[in-house]
Amino acid sequence: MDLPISDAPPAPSADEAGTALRLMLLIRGFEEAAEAAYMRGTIHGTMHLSIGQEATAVGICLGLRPTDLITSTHRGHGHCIAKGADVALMFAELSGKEAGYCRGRGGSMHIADIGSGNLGANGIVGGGIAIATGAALALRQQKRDDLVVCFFGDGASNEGVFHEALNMAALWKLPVVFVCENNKYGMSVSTERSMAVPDVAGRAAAYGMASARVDGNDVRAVRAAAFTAFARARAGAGPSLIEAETYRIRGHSRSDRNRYRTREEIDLWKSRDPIARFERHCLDEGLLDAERIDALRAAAVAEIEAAIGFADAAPSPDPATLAANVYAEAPEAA
Amino acid sequence: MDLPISDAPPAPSADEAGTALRLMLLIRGFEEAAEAAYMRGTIHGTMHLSIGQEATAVGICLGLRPTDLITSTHRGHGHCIAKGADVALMFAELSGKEAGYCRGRGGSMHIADIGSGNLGANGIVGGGIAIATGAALALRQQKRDDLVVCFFGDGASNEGVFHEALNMAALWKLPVVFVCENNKYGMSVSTERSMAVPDVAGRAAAYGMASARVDGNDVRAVRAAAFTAFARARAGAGPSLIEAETYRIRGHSRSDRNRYRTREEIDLWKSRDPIARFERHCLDEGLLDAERIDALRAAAVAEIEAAIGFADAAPSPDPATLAANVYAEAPEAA
Amino acid sequence: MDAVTAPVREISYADALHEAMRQAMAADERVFLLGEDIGVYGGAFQVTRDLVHEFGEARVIDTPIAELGAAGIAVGAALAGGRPILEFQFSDFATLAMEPIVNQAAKISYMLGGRARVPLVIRLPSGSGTGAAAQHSQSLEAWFAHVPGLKVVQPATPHDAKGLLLAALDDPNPVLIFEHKLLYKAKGYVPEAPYRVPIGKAALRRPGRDITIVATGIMVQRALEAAGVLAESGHEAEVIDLRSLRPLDGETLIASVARTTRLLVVHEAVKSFGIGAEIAALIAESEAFDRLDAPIRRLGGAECPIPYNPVLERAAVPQVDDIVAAASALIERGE
Amino acid sequence: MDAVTAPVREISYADALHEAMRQAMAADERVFLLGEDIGVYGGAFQVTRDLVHEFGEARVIDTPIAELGAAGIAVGAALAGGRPILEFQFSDFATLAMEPIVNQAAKISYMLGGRARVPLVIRLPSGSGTGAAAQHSQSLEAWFAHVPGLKVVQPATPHDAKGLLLAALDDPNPVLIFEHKLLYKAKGYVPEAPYRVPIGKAALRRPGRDITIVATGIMVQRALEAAGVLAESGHEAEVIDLRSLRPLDGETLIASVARTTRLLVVHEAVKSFGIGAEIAALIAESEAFDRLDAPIRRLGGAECPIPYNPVLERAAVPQVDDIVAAASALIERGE
Ligand SMILES: Cc1ncc(C[n+]2csc(CCOP(=O)(O)OP(=O)(O)O)c2C)c(N)n1
Ligand SMILES: Cc1ncc(C[n+]2csc(CCOP(=O)(O)OP(=O)(O)O)c2C)c(N)n1
Ligand SMILES: [Mg+2]
Ligand SMILES: [Mg+2]
Repeated sequence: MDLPISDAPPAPSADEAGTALRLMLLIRGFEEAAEAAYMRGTIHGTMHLSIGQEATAVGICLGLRPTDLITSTHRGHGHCIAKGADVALMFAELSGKEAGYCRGRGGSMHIADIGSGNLGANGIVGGGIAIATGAALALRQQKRDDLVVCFFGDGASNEGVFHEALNMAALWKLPVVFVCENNKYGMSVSTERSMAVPDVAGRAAAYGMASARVDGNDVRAVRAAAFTAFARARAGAGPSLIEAETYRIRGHSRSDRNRYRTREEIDLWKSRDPIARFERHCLDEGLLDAERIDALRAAAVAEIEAAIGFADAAPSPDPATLAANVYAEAPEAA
Repeated sequence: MDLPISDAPPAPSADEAGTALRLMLLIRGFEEAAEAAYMRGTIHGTMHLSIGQEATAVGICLGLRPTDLITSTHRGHGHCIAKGADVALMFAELSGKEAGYCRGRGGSMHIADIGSGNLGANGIVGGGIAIATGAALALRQQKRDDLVVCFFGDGASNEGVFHEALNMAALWKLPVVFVCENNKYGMSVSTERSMAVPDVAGRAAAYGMASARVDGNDVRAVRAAAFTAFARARAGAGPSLIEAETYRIRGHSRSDRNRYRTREEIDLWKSRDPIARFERHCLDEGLLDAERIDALRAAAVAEIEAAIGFADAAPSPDPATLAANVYAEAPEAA
Repeated sequence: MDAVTAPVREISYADALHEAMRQAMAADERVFLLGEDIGVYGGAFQVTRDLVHEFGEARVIDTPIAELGAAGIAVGAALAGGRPILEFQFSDFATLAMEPIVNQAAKISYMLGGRARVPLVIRLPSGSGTGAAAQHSQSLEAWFAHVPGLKVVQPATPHDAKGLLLAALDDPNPVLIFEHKLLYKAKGYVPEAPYRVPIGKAALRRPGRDITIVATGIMVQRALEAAGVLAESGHEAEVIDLRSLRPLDGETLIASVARTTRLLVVHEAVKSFGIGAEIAALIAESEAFDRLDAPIRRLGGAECPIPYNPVLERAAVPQVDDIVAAASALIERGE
Repeated sequence: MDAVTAPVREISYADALHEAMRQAMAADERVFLLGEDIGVYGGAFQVTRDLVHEFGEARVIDTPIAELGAAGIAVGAALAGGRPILEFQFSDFATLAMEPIVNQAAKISYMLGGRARVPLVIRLPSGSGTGAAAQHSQSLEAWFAHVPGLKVVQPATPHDAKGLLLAALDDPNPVLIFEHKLLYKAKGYVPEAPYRVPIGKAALRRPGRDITIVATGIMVQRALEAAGVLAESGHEAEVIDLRSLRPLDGETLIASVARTTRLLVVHEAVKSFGIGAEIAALIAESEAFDRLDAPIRRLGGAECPIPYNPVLERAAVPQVDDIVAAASALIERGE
């Protein structure tokens, strides 16, 4: 069943357009700063950057309420920012500091901001799919009209949990929207080599679930699909699957040598940059003028610089607290 | 993609019809005898009977070679007999005797006959789906034109392994035919309550796999679908999914109270008995006459009685061999 | 001890679990059940029977056969404020759901710096003795006891089954309850009013001076029977029901062994790398070590899968006479 | 010992595994590789690099991200005559595939009365130290060592990595190889010609009279460094590399402890219910018990998930100075 995009939302206002651009710029700035910090050595471990995919995270989260929830992935910085996290606390987390969202215990792969409704990134591919479904079940039991957005990748759609969770979500008509960021690769394996069918959206039919395939580099197209899916979810009409076609410009992780794809392909997608594209649209439509856009860029740069400064200055966790929070204390006790 | 049943097989000869009826009668006789033995107390544990589903096991296995392989399920007596096992060694296994197919270690849920190509029943729902796929991969590596049939139930199609294995089987065009025995229930849960879509065959589309839905109580219809699917598999055209609609007349296992279905429903399906139906067809078409059918019935009864006698007389395993075969010995050593 | 001395309302282990769930669901609407065939069917072991009629399908949810997804859904529901009780039809099927239990439920509180919690209860019917063979008879509790972030209990009596299940529901962390299938019909004293049995405390089932027998699950009953037999030959065995594997009540164990100077650990799970190893190691590392008058001894399942044949099946796990023999040998050796 | 005394061709642990697979694939066309990103990418740790170019995509198979299905496929292929080597990208992901490994691969030979076998090799990069946090740093080998029907090895040197992998391929049973990520770059002597290291035999890495230190994986190197430090203060520690967890070489361990009269076990996995518990229990049950001059001591991972912050991460697992301190305490206590 195709997701009817007929009842699409009104075109974004200047304010909304500004918000969208601000968030995309902030994500881009965060990813580039994180990459630089990794090179500098102030961030260790590994990280998965979403440069080139900003429009999907932002286009989806534009229509969410603070009380809506999301589950994110190993490539989750963009989701976290789009849902409303503070980049300073995020940078502190990637720097392993006590002031970070996870007190330096989680890092990039487990970054979460419960306050803004982000239940967390996940180190397990597909790890968030059933969690999102369960959260949606709890929301309905609580008779809230909030919903859950579940981000996952094309590669994750080959995991068994995708099948099990989508079947239950559809069977029970849960308020969850599954958002597949199809960036053509699961690490080094292209969708052609990992899936027996050309697209993920088509798999929704196996669960009688509404689905749509959209240009993930067009923030407006993503926003429109989300609008419809969210309305259905809040109305109790059940889950939807949105597949956003996009591309990961950087390597899979810090250790990727790009042996599995061509320069040409990467350059082609660079030419489809979602930020430049939306800026062009805003200028053409007179939604935002050049000064406003420059101001937004400058603000993003400043916010990221402040975040780096905060993270660098923040103290590391006290080793004596190594085993803190392994167990939560009983609410009574707390 | 629908499995083209156009290139169906020639109608069964009198010989093949005789074989089909003989096997269905043998399965029915085996199940009834096992049930009686359980009541008598000579068989313990639990068992899952396939009474009413004989046409699927037989219709599929009619077209298999001895060198083809099958993976079976917890409801596997019929598959085992249809693939060519000796009912005496099967009864000995259910009786926990050393002479049984598994030396009394496996019982009903793990009955296997490697010699006739049955890789085994499985205590895990869906447990055989990936195993069958892997066996098909090995057969292709060995450049054999044999294939693997994977039996599983409607309930099993909700397990993640169904999704993962069918995707890989289709992606790699493996010689495996997935046969879903849809008997309307996974234990107490109807397909309406466990699946968000009306049929399992439709799920094949999520893997670009050919599929067909057939009347599982009509041995000829099952045989025809299998004929096409087998030809495709042997030709390297890849896997197929056959969904056979049938019904389990008995309870799920020995401890079922049938709280979840009605007497009427059971009676309706009793009226569609696959054996009576095929006998009628054979008589109408003059394939088999009444005497031949009576002779086949008598032979089945005699074979089962001999099997029970053999099993009762067979010795139990020596407790000193409790830990034998936990590890296989190196071929060199063997 | 209460199971011995208190006034009597005797109900079965299955009924005690049923009563605990019924009382918890009546008291807290966040509590709901998730599992296979737990609705009209009542659960493979009838532990949830009729609850769907009392609380409806929205709170007694039959899942499709999809253990991985169901466990992940339980984790997500707990994370978002629900109080799920997930039933695996057989503990063996948890092998399909280790990912959400071990990578997610156990670690979320820690990975998120204490900013989230997963109050999840998981019930796992386990053990052999039913003729269900190798894939329906395992005792895998040691796997979970090895995972920080999880709590693991193994009630041996109807009283503890109810009290530990209610305590698990109060706990803000994931708690796994291993229920031995052969115990479901066992009867014992169970107060009607809700009560909690603290997670992390072992129970002294029988005091004695000659040897400490630490047992879990179904083996507690067998150890008590063995203690009775030993008493006939004048040997006083102290029987401790471990009850909780994680956290482990080291204090009680060490104090007992320091007194009796001998230790025999008995569990049904495969002996090697089983929970008995941790208990033996704990004592061998403790101040009780110097008091030991005999080597420590473990009795556990044979080093093989559970066989179908009933004679072999019985031979695959410790029985009363095995316990008597092992205890006697230790006592005599020490004398 | 060979790693110390033999002539030198030094290659890395990763190269040793690579060479073993390359030689096995050249010698036996039934051998093939299955895993995620093991083809053109060369594997997350580059252990399978270039093998796809030499042997083709039919024998170096990149699977979709589907651990459960891939493991089940490996079991089926082995059952039907193939010789799969399955690589989990991180051992943590085996939590998604416990079902086929534990219920199927481990039990098929037994359940079928010895009439089928599952010659399957599984490679599991494991352990912490890479800043990958709680879901990419676990050491879960104890789970598998608890399962009859499986064999479990943990090579600590490039030499054993190659020899145990080739021995695993000869074995008609499922063999799991736990490879510590921090060892991949470690170099050591590795003969070029194929050879086998017997599964089930521990290795004496350094003889000593004052204490036996039993270590596994990455901890073997740290134990040897600790022994060096201890030697400076005149304490001679004997270091045993366990190498194989199932089967376990009890003989070697018992003989050593009977001689040194002290035992320290060191592993990275969480201490409680870890493999150190089995080793401690084994000794506490053995004839060596009476020879012990001090309580047994275990060093293992802290009782928490592996944290992201590098200082905390380091503090979460035993380091050289922890080993020195623990060993010294035991030796002095015994004196
Ligand atoms: C269960 C599991 N398997 C494998 C991995 C290793 N891994 C991390 S990300 C990744 C690729 C995921 O692909 P996709 O879902 O498309 O997300 P993308 O990285 O493209 O954003 C893999 C294989 C993992 N973290 N978890
Ligand atoms: C992984 C797993 N989950 C649950 C069970 C318990 N169980 C055994 S058979 C069965 C129903 C299976 O339904 P279906 O696949 O339709 O096969 P049928 O019994 O109808 O032949 C269930 C739930 C099991 N054996 N394995
Ligand atoms: Mg991708
Ligand atoms: Mg069914």
